[in-house]
Amino acid sequence: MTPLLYASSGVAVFAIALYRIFTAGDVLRKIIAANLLGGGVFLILVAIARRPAAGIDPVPHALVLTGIVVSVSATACALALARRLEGTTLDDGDDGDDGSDDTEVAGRGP
Amino acid sequence: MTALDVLLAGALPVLAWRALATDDLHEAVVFFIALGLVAALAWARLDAPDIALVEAAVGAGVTGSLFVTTLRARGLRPPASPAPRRARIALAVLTIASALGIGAALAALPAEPPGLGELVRASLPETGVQHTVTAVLLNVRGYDTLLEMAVLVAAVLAVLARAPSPSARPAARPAAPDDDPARPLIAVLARLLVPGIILVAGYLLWRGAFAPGGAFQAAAVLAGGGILAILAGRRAPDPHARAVRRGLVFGPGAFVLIAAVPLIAGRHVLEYPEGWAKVLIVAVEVALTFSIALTLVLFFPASGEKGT
Amino acid sequence: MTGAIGWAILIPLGGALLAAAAGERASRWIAALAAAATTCAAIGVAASVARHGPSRHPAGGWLAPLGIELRADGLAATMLLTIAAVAGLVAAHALADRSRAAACARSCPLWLFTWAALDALVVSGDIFNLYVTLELATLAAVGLVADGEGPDAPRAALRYLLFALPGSLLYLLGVALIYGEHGALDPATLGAHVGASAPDTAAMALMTAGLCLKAALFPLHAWPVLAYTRASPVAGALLAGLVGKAAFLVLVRLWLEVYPATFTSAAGPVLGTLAAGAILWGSLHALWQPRLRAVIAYSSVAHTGYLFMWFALGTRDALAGALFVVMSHAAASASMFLATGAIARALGHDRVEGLTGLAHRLPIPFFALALAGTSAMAMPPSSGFVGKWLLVRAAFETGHRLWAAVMLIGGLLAAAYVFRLLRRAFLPRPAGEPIAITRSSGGHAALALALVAIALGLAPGLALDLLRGGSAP
Amino acid sequence: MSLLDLASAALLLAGAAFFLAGTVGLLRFPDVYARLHALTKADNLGLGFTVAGLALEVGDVAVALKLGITWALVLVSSSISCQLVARTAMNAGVRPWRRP
Amino acid sequence: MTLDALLPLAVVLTSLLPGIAIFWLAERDTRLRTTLNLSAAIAKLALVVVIGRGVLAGEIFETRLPFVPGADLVLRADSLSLLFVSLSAVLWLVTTVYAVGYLEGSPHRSRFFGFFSISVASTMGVALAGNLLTFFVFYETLTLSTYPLVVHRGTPEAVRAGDLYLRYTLSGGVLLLTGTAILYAAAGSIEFTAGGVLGELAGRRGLLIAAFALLIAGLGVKAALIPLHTWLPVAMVAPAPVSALLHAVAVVKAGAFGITRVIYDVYGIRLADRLGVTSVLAVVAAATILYGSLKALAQDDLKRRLAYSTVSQVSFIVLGVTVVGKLLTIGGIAHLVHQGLMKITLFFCAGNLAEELGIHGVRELRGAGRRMPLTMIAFTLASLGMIGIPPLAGFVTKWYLGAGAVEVGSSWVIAVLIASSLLNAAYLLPIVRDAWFGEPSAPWPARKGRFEVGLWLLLPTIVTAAASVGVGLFAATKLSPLAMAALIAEREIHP
Repeated sequence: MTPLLYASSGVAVFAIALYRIFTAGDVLRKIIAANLLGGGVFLILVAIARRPAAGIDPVPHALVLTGIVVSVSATACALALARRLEGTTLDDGDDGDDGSDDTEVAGRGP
Repeated sequence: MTALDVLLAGALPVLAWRALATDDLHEAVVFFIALGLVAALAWARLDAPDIALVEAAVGAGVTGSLFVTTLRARGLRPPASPAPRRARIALAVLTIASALGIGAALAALPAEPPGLGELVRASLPETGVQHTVTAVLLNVRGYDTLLEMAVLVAAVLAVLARAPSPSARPAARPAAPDDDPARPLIAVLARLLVPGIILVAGYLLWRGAFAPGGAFQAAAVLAGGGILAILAGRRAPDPHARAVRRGLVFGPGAFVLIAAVPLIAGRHVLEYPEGWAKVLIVAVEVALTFSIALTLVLFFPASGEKGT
Repeated sequence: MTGAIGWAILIPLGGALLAAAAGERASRWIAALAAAATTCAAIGVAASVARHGPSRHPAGGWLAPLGIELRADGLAATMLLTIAAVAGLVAAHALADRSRAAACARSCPLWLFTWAALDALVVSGDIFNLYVTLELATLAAVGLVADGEGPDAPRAALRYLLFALPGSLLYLLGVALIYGEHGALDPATLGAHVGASAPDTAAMALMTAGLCLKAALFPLHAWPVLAYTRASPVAGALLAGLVGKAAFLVLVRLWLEVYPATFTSAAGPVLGTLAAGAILWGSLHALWQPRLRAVIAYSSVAHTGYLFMWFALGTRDALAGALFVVMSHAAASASMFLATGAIARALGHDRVEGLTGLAHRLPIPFFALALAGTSAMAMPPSSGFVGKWLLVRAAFETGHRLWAAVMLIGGLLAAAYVFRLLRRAFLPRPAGEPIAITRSSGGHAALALALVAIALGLAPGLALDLLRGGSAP
Repeated sequence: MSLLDLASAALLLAGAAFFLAGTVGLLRFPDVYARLHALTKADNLGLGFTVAGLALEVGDVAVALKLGITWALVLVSSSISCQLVARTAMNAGVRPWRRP
Repeated sequence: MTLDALLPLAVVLTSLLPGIAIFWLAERDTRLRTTLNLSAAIAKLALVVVIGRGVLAGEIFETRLPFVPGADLVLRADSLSLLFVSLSAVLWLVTTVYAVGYLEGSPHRSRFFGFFSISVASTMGVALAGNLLTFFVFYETLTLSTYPLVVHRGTPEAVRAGDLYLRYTLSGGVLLLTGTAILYAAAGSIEFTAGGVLGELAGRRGLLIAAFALLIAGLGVKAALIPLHTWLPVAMVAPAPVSALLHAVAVVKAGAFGITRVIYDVYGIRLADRLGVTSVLAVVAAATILYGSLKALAQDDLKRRLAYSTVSQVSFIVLGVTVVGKLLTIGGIAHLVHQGLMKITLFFCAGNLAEELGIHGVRELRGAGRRMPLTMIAFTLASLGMIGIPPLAGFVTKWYLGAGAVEVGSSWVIAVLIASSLLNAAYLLPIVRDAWFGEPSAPWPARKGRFEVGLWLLLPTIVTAAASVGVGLFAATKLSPLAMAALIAEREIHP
């Protein structure tokens, strides 16, 4: 019964994070939400791993370990970018701002 | 199904909601770290010691410190305008519905699924290590770990993508003025803890072969020690120095090499030659520990870097 | 050459690591060698598939249910060749560009990682491994975008990352549920067991939703556009051309091998509707964009619509058509991004008005833009036409007249927004516009990519046989 | 209920009591300094008792030693972090509470 | 792939490859470009003669390239395609000579001749296409390659004309693609076979009629059926050789040729007639004939008048092909060649007048006969031919169309023929009269060279005028287009 308990708590964390990652205004909170999304999924994965009577299934554990490392690298990358970000949000003036405004382009690249 | 489980399982969503719903960023980060620690306890309760170790060291530790540093670097910006109300309600309904759907799906999962556990345990002797998780991580699904190492290096390159070149960077030593009374205390803490950390890291690495532990856990602990050392004023590793880049690439490079050797001999990718599995896995683990620790430390911005 | 499939992944990985650790000049040489070697490996795999048909390569020697299996079949072989062609030529462009030599130590490893991730994704036979390859491709792509010079590069990269992450994690949740239900991760076992039970349906819905979000299918389509318009041309070419298609290729694998008919028959029409929305929305928006890169970005949104239309049709020929659209749009959009880069570097901006009378000042980039545009609007002799023809014909065969109409209207709109760019070539050049003609206008790679798009259209037989030769199991 | 069990139960109870005191202090004390005081003093002591109680219970000297090391580490880190928090509060200008 | 199988492909490549090569030539080496152009044209003519002898002897040359699952790229030289190929090959040679003279010293000539050759290659592809998909592929490449020629001058109105041209031809292309896709989805690969290939689909009338409507709408754009014709007069802003070869011959005929293929080799005249679609098309064609002639009357710009005349003349072919009757078919198909020759002569004359005397309006022509006698003789001969004065080309085809109409008993066709002949006279004879008997308002500028206009321009005009007369006079001989048309009708009507 315990695995189902943790699995449902994982689902709850996942749902909260999914809701907040799209509605949160501030960049930092979006990154926290992204992290918690991963946390939720890993909770479910490990809860699933614990069920077989014969013993713990190590494969989900390995998957979660890989997942955590991937999620840490994604978070670190996001935070590094956030540190270089001027505005507070990703979406300041974002609606029309998909390349159609007139600011000088980053066209200098190769 | 003890009271502790109920408490922990209940605490996680509450902490998640508090972390994401407050408008004060400091509070959000603190709740995030708290959630990381509670999650580590949850992993322990779910008999996943490897993950508990990594979660505590990396999930709460390194990521937590990264959040605090980023918060300090960017300072408190005016709270941004959240998404329009109508969209938020629609999204809320959608997420709740999907959460219930997933919950129902989880409930319908069979209690006794044919997991891969028996298969792993059956073929454990061939993997050259006793501990099942390490066997899966570095031998059976070693290919996943190989790509995951690439993810780590790619991430650190992305983090350093626009790091100012050495000449432009302010002095690597932390900007805290020398007369800051906190300095000697952190230095004391560093002097006390860092040797212990290195010892624990080595111990974790060594026991990875037959008990929970291994490259990631050791590297995470080592990285914690590294960050503590940086806070205590030691020079942060300069990402543009050739030696640091070599150290960064040494672990994954060794792993790719070991993966490529069987190809030359006409076998499949990452197929350890007979009997060599244990030696190669230990070699890979040692190399990876060093590189992952260095990567995690490089994620941590040198305190001088004020969000350049 | 049984090991070719392993080399196709290990060489770019190893090359990226070496390039990251090497100095300025050395990293350029390492990157060039790695690119060449990976292309040979891809050709090796294609050759072995063409001669002996599909083959399986268990990674680490562990067989299917336990270990991860790499499979070289028709789909994988053609996609490996496409990735090699596009990534190779984009790499040649990046390496040939003297002025950004210093950047190679940073950007070369990243585009090599992207290449390795895409190769691994296309041959992977394990649904969790697909998640790791998707993440590697995303993070390397974010690194490339963040590497751009513009003031907006970090914001574009962060926005791209924060929309890609939920997509992969939705997919991962689906993987977790399926593993919980069947205790296996390889498509062969799953294909046999996955049915219509609650966990299976929830898992498949989640995986499909996650992949649709990552592929930026309509209505979640706007997020990569900022990254495409702010990235450097090399990053834009790789993102729009290849990384944007990764999620689609994963969904095709799942659709063919794992999803049961009950789910595909239900999800097909839904994806068809979203695809139709993408085609119309993308094409219409591309019509009035003031900046060249934005036009190409929205054209990519529309092309994603053509790809996902296959799920509503389902026939084998339609799949060949969709994969042809993948190949032609990869080459065409990469070529257009590189050409825009060359033009923007000469003019200082990439506004559409700048194209006026440009044909004779910058012939090569403009000619590349014209040829790639022909493929983008799916006019004959281009490969875009072959793809669209197969899709439209399949739509009529399966009675989806509405989808056929949408695709045809999309084609007309595409012709409109491409000719909106090309027609300016014939207008006289306004006197005041200064043009900095640099020695190498950098359009050669763009022209080569455009010629690939056209050549595929003239002789599609080869690619189609390879696709069928080792048809997916 | 051998003598050993009785002793460890007593120690655990004492530990719990100190933890309770620390928590009540955290909730009731008016300013940050008092709360820091309550936490570091009471909780560390509580932890000491708990560790001792568990060490008796566990029966394996190696594990008991590990528990001891954990307690030592917590002592070092909590005291230094308490000092850092107090210094930051002082720099931030938080005035200690005065009886009105 | 025996040698014979490569011939049709060779015909297409002889103008495609030089075209691509010319793109890369620098502006100044005109000599190399001209020799490349002319040698390609001559080589193509030789190939066509070789194929012609084979086809007349009943041989079939076919190149089959693997293209798409369920459909190959097929280039087949049968009697109908031979007619159009030979017309285009001859006129391409003549027009290249004319273009070299006409564009002397103007900018972007490499680009011009590159696209010029590619559009002729596409026309060859359209003519030789063996199935509906190949036809569509070359039909669209024709659009792509002719657009740069329409906007060649780069003036704002040229680009505006180009926009209109694109809007029509691209939408037409989409309609044609839809029709093709519907038929391919319903009946598998649609190979052009005499007598039609949609026999087994006869039951599904709705689908067949819809597909027919789409195909004809797509082809009608290029065949300038009303209301899809408005792009043609506007496209006259292009340089003279473009208007002459492309808009009078290649592009417009591609549309009419396509309609012929669809009616005879896809549906089969009997099935089309049973569906009742041919009668609708015949009415549209007749309306276009009258409308074109009337509008031509109202134009005072010479090239626009000739453009509207083309609109009406092309519909003669469509009329001849849609009304069931052997003589009508022969008249219609022969008209494809005759009208081509006459129209190209008229456009050459218009080009000469514009180039030499700067005459654009019809009223400025008074007394031009004395200044440029040879050109005006050619113009007069071609005009009389168009009107249908015996023994010239126009009369032959109109005679066959009339006789066919009588044979079939549809009197309104005869009425249309007579009315259009009168209208032709109404808008062509005044020009001829003014040219010969009118007094020039101001003295003509003196001659620049030995001849009234550059030799490069004069020679082609004379050749095509002579050809248009010759085709009429020697219609009865075995090698004339009329004989070829009779052979085609023989094979198409009674397979």
